[in-house]
Amino acid sequence: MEGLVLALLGIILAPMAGGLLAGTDRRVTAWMQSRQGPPILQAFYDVFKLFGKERLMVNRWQVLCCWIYLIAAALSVGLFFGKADLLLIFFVQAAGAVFLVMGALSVKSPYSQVGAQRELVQILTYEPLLILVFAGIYLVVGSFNVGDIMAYDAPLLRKLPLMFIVLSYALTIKLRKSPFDFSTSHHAHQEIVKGVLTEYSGPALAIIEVAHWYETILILAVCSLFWATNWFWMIVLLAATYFAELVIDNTMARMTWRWMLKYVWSIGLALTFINFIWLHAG
Amino acid sequence: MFKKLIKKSRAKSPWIMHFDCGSCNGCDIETLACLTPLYDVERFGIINVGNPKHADVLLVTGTVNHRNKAVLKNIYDQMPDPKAVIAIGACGLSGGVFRDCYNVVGGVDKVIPVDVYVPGCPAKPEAIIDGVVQALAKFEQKQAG
Amino acid sequence: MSNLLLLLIVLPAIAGLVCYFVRSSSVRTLTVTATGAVLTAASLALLGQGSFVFEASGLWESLVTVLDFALLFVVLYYGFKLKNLLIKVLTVTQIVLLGFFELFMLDHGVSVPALMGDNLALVMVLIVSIIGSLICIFGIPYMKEHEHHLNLKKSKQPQFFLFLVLFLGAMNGLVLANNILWLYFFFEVTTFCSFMLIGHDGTEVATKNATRALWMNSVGGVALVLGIIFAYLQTGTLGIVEMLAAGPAAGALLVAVGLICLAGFVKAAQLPFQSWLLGAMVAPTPVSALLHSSTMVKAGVYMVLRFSPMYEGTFLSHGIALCGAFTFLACAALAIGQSNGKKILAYSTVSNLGLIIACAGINTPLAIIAAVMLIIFHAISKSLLFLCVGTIEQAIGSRDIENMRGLFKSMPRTAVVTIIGILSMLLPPFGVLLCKWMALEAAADHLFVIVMLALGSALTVVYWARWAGLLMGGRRIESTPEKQPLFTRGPLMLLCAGALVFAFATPFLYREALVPMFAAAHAASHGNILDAATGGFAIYPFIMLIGVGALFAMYRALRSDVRRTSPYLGGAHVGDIEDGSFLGPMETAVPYQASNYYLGEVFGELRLTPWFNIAAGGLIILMLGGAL
Amino acid sequence: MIPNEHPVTAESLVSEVMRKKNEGYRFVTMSSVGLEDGTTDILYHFDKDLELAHLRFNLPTGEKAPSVSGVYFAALLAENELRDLAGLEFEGLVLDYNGTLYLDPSVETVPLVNNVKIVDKKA
Amino acid sequence: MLTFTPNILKNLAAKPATRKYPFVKREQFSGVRGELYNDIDNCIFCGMCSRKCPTQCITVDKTAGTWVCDPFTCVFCGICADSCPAKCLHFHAEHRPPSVERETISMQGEPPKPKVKKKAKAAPAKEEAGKKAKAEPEEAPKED
Amino acid sequence: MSNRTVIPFGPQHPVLPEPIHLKLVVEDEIVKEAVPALGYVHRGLEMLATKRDYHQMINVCERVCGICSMIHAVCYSQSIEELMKIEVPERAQFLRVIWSELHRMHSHLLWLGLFADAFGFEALFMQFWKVRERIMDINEATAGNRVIVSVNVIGGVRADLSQEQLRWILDELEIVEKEVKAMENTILNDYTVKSRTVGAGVMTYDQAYELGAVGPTGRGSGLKSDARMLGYGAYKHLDFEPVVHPDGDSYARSWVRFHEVYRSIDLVRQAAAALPEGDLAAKVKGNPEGEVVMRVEQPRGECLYYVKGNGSKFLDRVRIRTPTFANIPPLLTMVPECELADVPVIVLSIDPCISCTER
Ligand code: SF4
Ligand code: SF4
Ligand code: SF4
Ligand code: SF4
Ligand code: SF4
Ligand code: SF4
Ligand code: SF4
Ligand code: SF4
Repeated sequence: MEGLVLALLGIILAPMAGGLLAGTDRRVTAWMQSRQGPPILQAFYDVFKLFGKERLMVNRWQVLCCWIYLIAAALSVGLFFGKADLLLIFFVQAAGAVFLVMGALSVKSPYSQVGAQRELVQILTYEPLLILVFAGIYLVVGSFNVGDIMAYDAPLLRKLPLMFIVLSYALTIKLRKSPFDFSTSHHAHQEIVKGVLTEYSGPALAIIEVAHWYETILILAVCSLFWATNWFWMIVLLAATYFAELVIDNTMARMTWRWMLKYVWSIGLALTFINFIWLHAG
Repeated sequence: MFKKLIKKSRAKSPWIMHFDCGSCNGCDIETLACLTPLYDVERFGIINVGNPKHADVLLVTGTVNHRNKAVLKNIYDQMPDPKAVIAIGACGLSGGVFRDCYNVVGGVDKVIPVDVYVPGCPAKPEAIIDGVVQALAKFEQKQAG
Repeated sequence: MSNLLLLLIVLPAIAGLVCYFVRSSSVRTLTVTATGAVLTAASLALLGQGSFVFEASGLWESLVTVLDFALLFVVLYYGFKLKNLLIKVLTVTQIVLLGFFELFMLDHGVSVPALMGDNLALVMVLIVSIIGSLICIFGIPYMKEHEHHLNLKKSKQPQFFLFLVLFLGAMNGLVLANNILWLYFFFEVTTFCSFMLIGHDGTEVATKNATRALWMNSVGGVALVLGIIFAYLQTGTLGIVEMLAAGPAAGALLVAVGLICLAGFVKAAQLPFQSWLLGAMVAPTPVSALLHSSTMVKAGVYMVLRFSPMYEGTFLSHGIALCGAFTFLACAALAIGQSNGKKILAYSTVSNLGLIIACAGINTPLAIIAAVMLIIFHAISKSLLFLCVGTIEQAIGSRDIENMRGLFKSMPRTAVVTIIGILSMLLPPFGVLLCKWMALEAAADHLFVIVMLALGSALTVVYWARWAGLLMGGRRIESTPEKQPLFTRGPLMLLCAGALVFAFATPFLYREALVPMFAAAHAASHGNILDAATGGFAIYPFIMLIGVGALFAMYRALRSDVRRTSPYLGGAHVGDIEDGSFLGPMETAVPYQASNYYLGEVFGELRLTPWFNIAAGGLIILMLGGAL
Repeated sequence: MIPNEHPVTAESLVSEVMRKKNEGYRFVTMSSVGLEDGTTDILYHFDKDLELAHLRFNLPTGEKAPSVSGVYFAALLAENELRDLAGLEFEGLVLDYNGTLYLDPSVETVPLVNNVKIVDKKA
Repeated sequence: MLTFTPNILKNLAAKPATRKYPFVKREQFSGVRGELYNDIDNCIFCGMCSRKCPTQCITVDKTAGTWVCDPFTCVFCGICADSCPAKCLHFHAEHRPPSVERETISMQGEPPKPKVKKKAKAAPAKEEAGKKAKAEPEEAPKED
Repeated sequence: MSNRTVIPFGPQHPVLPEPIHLKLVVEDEIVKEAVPALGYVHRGLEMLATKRDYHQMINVCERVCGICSMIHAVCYSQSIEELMKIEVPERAQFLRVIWSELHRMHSHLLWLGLFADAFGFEALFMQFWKVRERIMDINEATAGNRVIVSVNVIGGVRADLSQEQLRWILDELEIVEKEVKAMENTILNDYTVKSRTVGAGVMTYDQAYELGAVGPTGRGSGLKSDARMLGYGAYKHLDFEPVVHPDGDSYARSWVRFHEVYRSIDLVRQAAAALPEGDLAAKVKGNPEGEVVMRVEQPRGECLYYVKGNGSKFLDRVRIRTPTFANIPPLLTMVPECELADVPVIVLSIDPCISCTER
């Protein structure tokens, strides 16, 4: 029962936190660029405005797909807060990601098609890393269950420092930040326009945006597991991580997905092996 | 409640898209300059989007020539309602110095309805900001009426 | 009891002969349909009776031995006919070994039960009988159309259905066998049936691929005979149950088990033996569906699973897990490079079988349950997908997925069924994904295995998602509803419904049927670990919300206040909003064209296969060598 | 008359241009100017070490000029442009836009020539 | 990698460079060609501006005493002001504000003397129609 | 089934500041074919020479392009001045250089920003454009308009620079130089930036020469050609050496433009120091007659005007060959076999200006 309540709470609070975070992100990014930036609540204005727009679609599959994306994202957050199994949460999240891709593929638009293919490559890149991070957590804690992991008595960061870096690759990809913002980016000036999001507009776009907030919160929640023993340090860790993301976003060019696949897989796997062997030895 | 929120948000989140309809670049770079640190229109929640399907406000610069008038129309049609069009610069308003050229249609409003005209050659970033503000006021009117 | 067994094993053979000798198509249709119904009923009845052990009379024993040699000589005949040295050598080896074994080693006095049915076997029987029958029924209209395309003078359907139906009987026999020699016999029958079916069309490629299938499976046969001989020498019994009772094996017995597993690998087309199954694509679609879902390859994984208690906790077990995981990863990678729909399915099959075998190798109760569930779910989804591709191919004349773009527009029903089929292979709440979940949980302790599974499952997502995605799109054209014969639509719909129903029945299946069954049989003390790890599916109703959510999403999608527009094409779009064509250089309209990424430079089949085969070969040698 | 210019004829044009190339000249561009008598002068501008050289070719009305885009690839844009703006046609253009480089079908007269209708562009 | 970090950290620490337009308007440089206007009182309706204007957006009617300019065509080049013999054309430093409909600047002045004074029609002047001004006859334009 | 995707790149596309259309055929995102469609900016302004007198034409020529409008006006004025044998006062010539170099600076800074945007480095884009605003302020304060300054007239200039203005300009340039310097390490040495620019769109020296590449596009391939070496206007009095880089890729081109910013600052300083006293413009009488070919160096490279006058105040022909026009054939040879993601980088690396290409 308690799980259910927490889950519901997560589902309700996550988009609020996600929206605020998005607003803060934009504000801080602006400061980094010597600009004043938008109001903190900007992300909410955007979404509400989008909800008020005309429904303009190429086909109905898109509507289906964006809703499932949202539902899956919300559910995965709910499952996390309900302290379910990490892998399961991940699979539910992945279901949403797959539907986002399928929605983009359903349209006869080259931009959306290219975006979808790139999104697939991104999924291909971060999915194994996430699974490995979870496996690393399992090796330390002996369980995939979020509740058990939170109950573990030492910060995981101490045992899995390299896995945290691996996770941060996944985080950067998921947040659609430079150097990994291929399939769609927060900025308009990209060769594939908006990639997977090109053909969405109005309310459907708002739905996707909210789903994106959920995903952001989910993956930050996974980050928080790395210092779950103490609220203060957990927040410090999250803030530092997010700030690092912003710095990375603002100091790097967008790379290509071929580079990403090569670079992230090789570094990610190398870090994983080192960390796992260290765990075995330690 | 929801309606009110949407209405408020509309004025606070006008996403713009810029289309160059055959301008000399003068107005384009001034439009782009609006996004940069000194003018930073993101203060008003303005985002420059690259795709008509995401845009609320279309900024058109340039004379509109015979080849791109169809494109302009296409783009306009792909914008979801409610939407506004701002014509920028002498060229976008009337064809400006080029209005006697054979390939110039002369003025955005010959092809799509224009909500706000921003004169200048090129229009200064401040003028463009003023234009967007007026377009937002027009949004409100449209809703009321 | 014995009547049921007779129905399940012998009836198909008789029905096959009826099809062969009575050349009337209506009799054939009736026979096949009736056999399917009877098999289904019989398998359910057998399930109702629960586990059993069945002693066959000596007559049967001798009959099997005689038939066994007869079959080997038939194979040898084909070896000569095809002038294939490998087949000749391998078959002669089998004849000599088996003859030597029967004459000089085997103690004919001690008899073991010929057949037995435990939970694993019963599950297999159900799959074979029900899904296999559906495929056979689907085959009736399909073959009519197929021969129509080929313009044959004399129908070859009688022969086709002989082997198709016979196959089912052989599979039932294989999974129910307790006497390992019986198992060997049925193993050979499936080899032979598949050989005949693959070569059915008689084209040059068909013959070539059939030959390849035959010699490769003969390698399996040799391994199996050797395994049997070693096992017998070590345990002194031919009964599988009796062997298992001896518990975890060591030394030479382990090698014997390793050889039997190797035979299973070949049957299950594991790397480096995948090529026979890929070659089998030339056969008519029902054959592919049968080979991939409910028969043949499942025989392979069945054998590996069957003997899993014997290598529990040994090095062999690790080796098997590694081999399986490697096949899972490698075939997922190979599937990425493919645009041929059937080939994607084939690689996916091999890949999933690899996962099952990896589970067997991980060999914890959780993993074993995952493996069994995978066999079930994979059989349903894969047969569905093969039938879908067959239907699509007959309609559009291509099996290339690029040609299926926007299929929803012209074949809405089939497209939706295909999409469901694909999703059932990769998303929650469908079963295959849950099995993958369990497999990953079980594999978390094995560094290399989990890495390979993690990479492999990501690759899997890629090739499935893009296929499902491109089927969508297009507006539904109401005026041309899709027409299909009943026997085409029936199996499609039933399998699709099966995939959906089973998704919802998963927790029940897990908790009520499989956990007690296997956890108890395997090691009762592990039962609680199971529940802890998967939460005993307590969370399951929650994921079910995805299903509910999908319904809601569908409702939203069908709400009609949507303004349609053309796709974004830089403002250059021209023509109908559905077209996706744009005005290009020189005032010409450029039609829409898009394609998936197949990344030939990384995932090219020709490029990767040799390396993968070498690696897989190395792993197998490691696995067997480690057993020594 | 501009400094350093030489007249060429339809026959010698391509070989003269070729000679310029062999002498190490870079192709700069082509210009056209309509003359009183209705013919058109086409000027070919070349550059070598910041020295300009020009060839002048007088094209009679209604005739086709030989294309030099085979010699200098860069000439293709200039020739296509003259096709659009002055209605001149070139023989052997490597990539011929046939009057659609700049102009939409809705422009009906040749821009730099008075009152000359553009005929079927797509043919 | 990350070579840009010092720059963004410096920006983060410093005040944003953003000018707070339209809430704070900074002082314009002198000599900026913003909005064009005519001291109609001083205009002698010589038509020089309309002849020199590269966009030909000015119409001067000497007999009616009207000076009409299309601000939507004007490119703010300042040629008219340079060539105006009466030096009555000027630019405000502030840019011309955007408008929601088409506009013209039409100004009614006192037509030059030689003509008999006509009753000036009330032109729909957006800009304040100039008060009647006396124009010196000597400054009447010379024709070529 | 071929596994190709056809992408309509433009006419409206966020990466393209100006409308052109490229039909891109890609395979696994490798560009196999790129065919351009032009005409989306074509106005036909050369034809205005017959409708506007030769004085007014200067304002038309300025608007060939709003980025280096000053230099177009200089080139046009020089053509007419040469036809009419007008002696332009020295001071005017120096002032023309100062404004020209200011334009070059703002053009390059603008380009550097857009280039950064092309490889998705938004913060760098912002930073370049922030610096650029100082140049815009100088333009506005000295010439009365930010972008199209309209200071040229036939025979000289219309505006003057006072002593304080000059001092202020030099002070501002001091700051600009410092701020640009702070970005040098990023645009030229950063790993992510270099991995996007190095090796993208390679054009060898020979190709560049053969295809007639001009400006930084050519100089990035080692072509030492810069029309300022002709010494037109006041350049003959100034110490000038073109910036050249031999590599021929996008990186080399950005290297050249980046260093040209320094070079322009230097030129302004020289010109300000040597600025002679005197008139702003010579008197102009009569109408132009005859033919002339005039070249100047614009930010994007050599620009050529061919002008033919007939003795009336209207001209027979004004033909403008702009630098981008010359750089498009090189571009067409650079794009095939590149990655889709590199298309914006390569296209921008020639600093395309379509409005001038099509006029
Ligand atoms: S959209 Fe483009 S210009 Fe605007 S902020 Fe993003 S990258 Fe910069
Ligand atoms: S109005 Fe002026 S600056 Fe703007 S595009 Fe037209 S000519 Fe250029
Ligand atoms: S006086 Fe000046 S403003 Fe009046 S018409 Fe003459 S030039 Fe124009
Ligand atoms: S605005 Fe008036 S004066 Fe100017 S061109 Fe048009 S009609 Fe003529
Ligand atoms: S500023 Fe220029 S365009 Fe405007 S009216 Fe004066 S001369 Fe004409
Ligand atoms: S011309 Fe001179 S006196 Fe007359 S209004 Fe203009 S500034 Fe005043
Ligand atoms: S003198 Fe004649 S040509 Fe000269 S400005 Fe006066 S009216 Fe015009
Ligand atoms: S090249 Fe472009 S930027 Fe330079 S003058 Fe020509 S149009 Fe302007």
